[in-house]
Amino acid sequence: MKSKIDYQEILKLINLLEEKKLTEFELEIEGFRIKLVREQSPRPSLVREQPSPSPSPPTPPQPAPPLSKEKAKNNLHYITSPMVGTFYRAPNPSSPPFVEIGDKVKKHQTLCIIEAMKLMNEIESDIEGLVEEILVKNGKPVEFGQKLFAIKPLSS
Amino acid sequence: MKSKIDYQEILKLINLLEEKKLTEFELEIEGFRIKLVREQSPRPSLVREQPSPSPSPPTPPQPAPPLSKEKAKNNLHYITSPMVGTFYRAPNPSSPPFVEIGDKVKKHQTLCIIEAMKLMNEIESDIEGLVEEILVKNGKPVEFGQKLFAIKPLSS
Amino acid sequence: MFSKILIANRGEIALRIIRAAKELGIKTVAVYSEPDRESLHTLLADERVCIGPAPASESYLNIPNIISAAEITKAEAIHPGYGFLAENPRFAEICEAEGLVFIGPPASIIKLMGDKNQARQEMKKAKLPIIPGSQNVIEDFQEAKKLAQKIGYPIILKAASGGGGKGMRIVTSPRQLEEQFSIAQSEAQAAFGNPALYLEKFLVSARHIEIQIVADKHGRVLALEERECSIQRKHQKLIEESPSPFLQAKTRKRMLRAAEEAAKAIGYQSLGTFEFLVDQDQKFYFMEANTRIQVEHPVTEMQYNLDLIKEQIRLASGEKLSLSPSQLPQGHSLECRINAEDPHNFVPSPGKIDFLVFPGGPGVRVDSAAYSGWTVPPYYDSLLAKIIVHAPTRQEAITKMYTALETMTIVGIKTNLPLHLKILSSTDFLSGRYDIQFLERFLAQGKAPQPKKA
Amino acid sequence: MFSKILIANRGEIALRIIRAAKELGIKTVAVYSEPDRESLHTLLADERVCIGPAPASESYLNIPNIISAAEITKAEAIHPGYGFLAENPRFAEICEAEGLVFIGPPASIIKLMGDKNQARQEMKKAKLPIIPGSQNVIEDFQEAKKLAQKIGYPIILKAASGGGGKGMRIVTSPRQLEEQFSIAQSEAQAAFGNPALYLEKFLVSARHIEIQIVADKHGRVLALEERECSIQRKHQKLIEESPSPFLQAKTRKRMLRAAEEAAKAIGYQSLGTFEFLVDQDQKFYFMEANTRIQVEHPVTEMQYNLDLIKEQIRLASGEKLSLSPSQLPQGHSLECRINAEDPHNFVPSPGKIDFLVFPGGPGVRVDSAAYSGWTVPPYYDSLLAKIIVHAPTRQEAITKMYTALETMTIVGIKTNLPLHLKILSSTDFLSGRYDIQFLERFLAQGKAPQPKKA
Repeated sequence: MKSKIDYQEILKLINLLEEKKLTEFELEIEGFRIKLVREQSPRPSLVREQPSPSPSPPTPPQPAPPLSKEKAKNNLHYITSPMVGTFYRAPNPSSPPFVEIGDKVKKHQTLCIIEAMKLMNEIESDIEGLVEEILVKNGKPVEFGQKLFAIKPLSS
Repeated sequence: MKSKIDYQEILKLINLLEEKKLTEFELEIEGFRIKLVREQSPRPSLVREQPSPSPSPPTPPQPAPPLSKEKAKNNLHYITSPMVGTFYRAPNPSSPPFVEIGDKVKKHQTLCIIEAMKLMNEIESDIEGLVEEILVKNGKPVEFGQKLFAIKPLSS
Repeated sequence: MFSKILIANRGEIALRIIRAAKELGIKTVAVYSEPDRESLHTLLADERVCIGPAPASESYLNIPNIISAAEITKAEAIHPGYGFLAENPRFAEICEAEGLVFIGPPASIIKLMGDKNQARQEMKKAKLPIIPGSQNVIEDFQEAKKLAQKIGYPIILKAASGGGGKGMRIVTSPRQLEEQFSIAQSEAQAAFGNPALYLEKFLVSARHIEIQIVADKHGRVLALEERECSIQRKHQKLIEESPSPFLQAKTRKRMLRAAEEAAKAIGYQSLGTFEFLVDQDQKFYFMEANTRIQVEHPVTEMQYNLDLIKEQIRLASGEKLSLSPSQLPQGHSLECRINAEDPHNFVPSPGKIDFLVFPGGPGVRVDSAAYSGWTVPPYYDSLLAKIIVHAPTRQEAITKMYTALETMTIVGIKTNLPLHLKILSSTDFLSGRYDIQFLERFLAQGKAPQPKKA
Repeated sequence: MFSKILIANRGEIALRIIRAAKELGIKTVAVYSEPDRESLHTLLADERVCIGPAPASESYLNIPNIISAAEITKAEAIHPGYGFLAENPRFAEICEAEGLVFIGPPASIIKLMGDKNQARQEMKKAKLPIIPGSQNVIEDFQEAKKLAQKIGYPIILKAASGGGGKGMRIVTSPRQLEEQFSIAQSEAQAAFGNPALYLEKFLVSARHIEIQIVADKHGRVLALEERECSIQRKHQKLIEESPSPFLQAKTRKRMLRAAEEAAKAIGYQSLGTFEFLVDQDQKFYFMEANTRIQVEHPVTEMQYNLDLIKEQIRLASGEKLSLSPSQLPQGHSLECRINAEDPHNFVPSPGKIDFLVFPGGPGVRVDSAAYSGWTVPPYYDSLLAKIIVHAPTRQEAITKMYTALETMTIVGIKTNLPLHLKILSSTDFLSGRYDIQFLERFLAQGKAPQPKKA
């Protein structure tokens, strides 16, 4: 490391610090001194790691919604449900779906319908892009904030 | 280790730290100083920080005993109480104390008496050294493990 | 009986309902807002549905999402708890319209009792005494004098447009009335731009005492012995107990009968609470009826050794009243509401609970959805836990509560535990001599815990 | 009454005693070993004294340090809890000699009941039935046959030097006895180098049922209704309930009277428990008497709505029995012992509790010194919490317990919660058909929770 510590080495050090859960690092060599202090991340709640030891474990009606802060992978944009209801991909059983995987969608284009209290609510895309994934099956219930579609944005 | 410590050597150090469950590491050689602190997994209990909100806070009969893992400052050696009882510095009220601050004591020399169940137990020094501090007042109760004397060891 | 119900609430009451339903063999659906994802009611229900973001208006008050949540989970009934939608007649109506059983009284009764003035007039017809006073505004001194003569002194003059204690004058004699009436008018004019006054009997040392009503759909009604709720600040109850240390046996008997008869008269169904003010002469006056489970229901449960929530669910499913009038209350019960708030200025104190130890042992009940490591969200009310104790005598119950709260530890947020300990050890509380103004006076006298000097 | 007592114990029972003392207005001194510095009993007592390092022999069993701790804190009495020094007559004697009140029976009674054989003979004199059998070893077949005839078949032959179930043979007829006697002798010779045998009546489907005795220093003795403790493994009780689903009213009455009379006969003082085996014909036999508070005392407290620990302290201070024979038990109570142990192999599981949520709500009592963030030390017993429920009927009590344990969460260490849930939902338990062998059979049938496959 001599006295010529460079950016790459510091980066490596920082990564190491995090990986090894170190909170502090100090180095001092003949006039050269480095000190790193890592903030302790709040301990994640343990509730989800092991739910109640029930013999009949809780069965949510649909997969638990992803944490809202979850980072969208590969810069995908998610369309989430603005309400609780039942997800329909087509306006009626005999019609074709509004969209399929691979389709290009425009802003404000209808993607699906969510039925709530006997009302059919059209859910529109708020972005232009390609339908990368459809995350709920036709006819399945959805909760507030649940991801419905993954859209790959097109640079406008 | 000179000034040519490199990333590989630090990595080895950190791995060692983890393996040996050390939480802190400090090294200083001829102008070179390195300090590593590893995250402590068990969060210290918070109970002591804020005891029950009782209007009459708990009053221990004597100051809370020091944590046994506390590092002896300045290499002092502590004589702790091997029993619960009452601490006396002299064999009887009319006699002079066994030792005073500054006295040189030998190994096996009696330092005090602890009265327990009407028996007088002579407490001896287990080291040769100078009496640096007397930590309990005459006639006061002591609990198991409580520090009684700080002795500065004499190199034999 | 239902096979699945949805609980349209959060916090301790949602958890309380989940447990009661589980004991009845009923599956439970929790609804939750985004910040309540790790709340105990969310985690411990059989199913859970996110119904919206943090603001209650978009989640716990979001009727379409709650109804949809019941529909997609095939719940048969909705328990509204207290607060939120519990006394919203439109919600009860929508439930009925959507084929869901609303676990509470019919919408018509909620609506009737929701209009506090109308409710009082209706209850007057059902022979419940209400506080005597002018039904309309009084603009003329002679009229005031005549009315005051009729209802007896002391009386209180209230600005018709007033509120929050402003523009109120207590008058103890006709001569005083002559002086005060015009002053009160001018004051009302100055403060609210309207000189109109109401005149009402002033209750000296009034107590807030309430009667629990339990009624089935088959016309059977039962009134359970009182809860004394006079320890309150700005209408927020803090400590409740049963029996009241103040109420005489004959007053109790009359109140129970009156409440029972009034409930019958309007065809009450489900649980409800009739709130009264009782003056120093043991005269009682109807204030209002709450058409839901109360926060302080455990006090009654401890006295009668029964489960009101289970009973409420059974009644909603059409079952007959399982309680018998021969069941008698025993001993003495107290409830302390532990709030996440600064005990000095009552400012809410949300945040992460770093450390939590609840009390336990015989006669101690804990109703709470809090846990060590949980973050109290800032969006909802500050009730953190209800500690309820039961003992053979009032003295023993108070000592038990004091010990329980003394050994209860919450670190990370501020709570009103110190205030409770002060009240529980005050002479007035210990002797049972307190009225609805007690706590305000107590706080004003600086008896509230003082912030520690640095 | 005492003004300060020392609690010579740890864990939930120490905390239970601290709370009871606080409610009586008595100051408390905790003693603790070094690893118990952050245990709740240490933190919540008024004073605390460290009495030694981790091993119980050097701390909680260290009589000189405990006595000295009482002396330096000026405590007037010592409550020993259960286990540790609770049934050590020498400790009781030393307390007496040092002018400290031992909260328990006199040393002489502890000594008498401590020798289990002597106790049985003494209790036989006091007209308690004991299991019929040979008082001494039997070496001759004819003698065995005569005795077996007298006490009736089935009988059991036990190797005099045996133990742990080895060398035991159940015999149901005289002809079988002729065959088995010499085989049993040879077996005993081979296994233990001694052919001597004991002969005893064999109890079919025996139940472990115990009677709580409460006695003052003025000759008054009261027996409280039974605790059924047959759910046990290797003599470790796991679930207790009251009343027993098996005991007939007339048997109960006879047991209560017999225990009360026997306790009077030996001049019993303080609390004590008479343990019996009851066979399928409702015949009961005295096994032993425990001269201390039992782990499962809450079951009786819930039934009678009383506080046995407070009563025990009052009795030790010389007060008269406060309970009346007219006080009757109500409803049904259950206790589940939650241990920090692997539910598959019963290996203790000490360590840090990362997350803990106790059950709550009506009819649920938690006796525990555990908290979220606490490290269960490996040096002492594995009892983590006692969950006790009370409900009007046995069925409701079981459902309540199931719900309570289902919604209880412990993360970080293994517990026997899954085993409890299995037992509580088993047909035999639900129908009340179980004996002292039930749990072993249940576990052998693979009904115990299986480890999850990876």
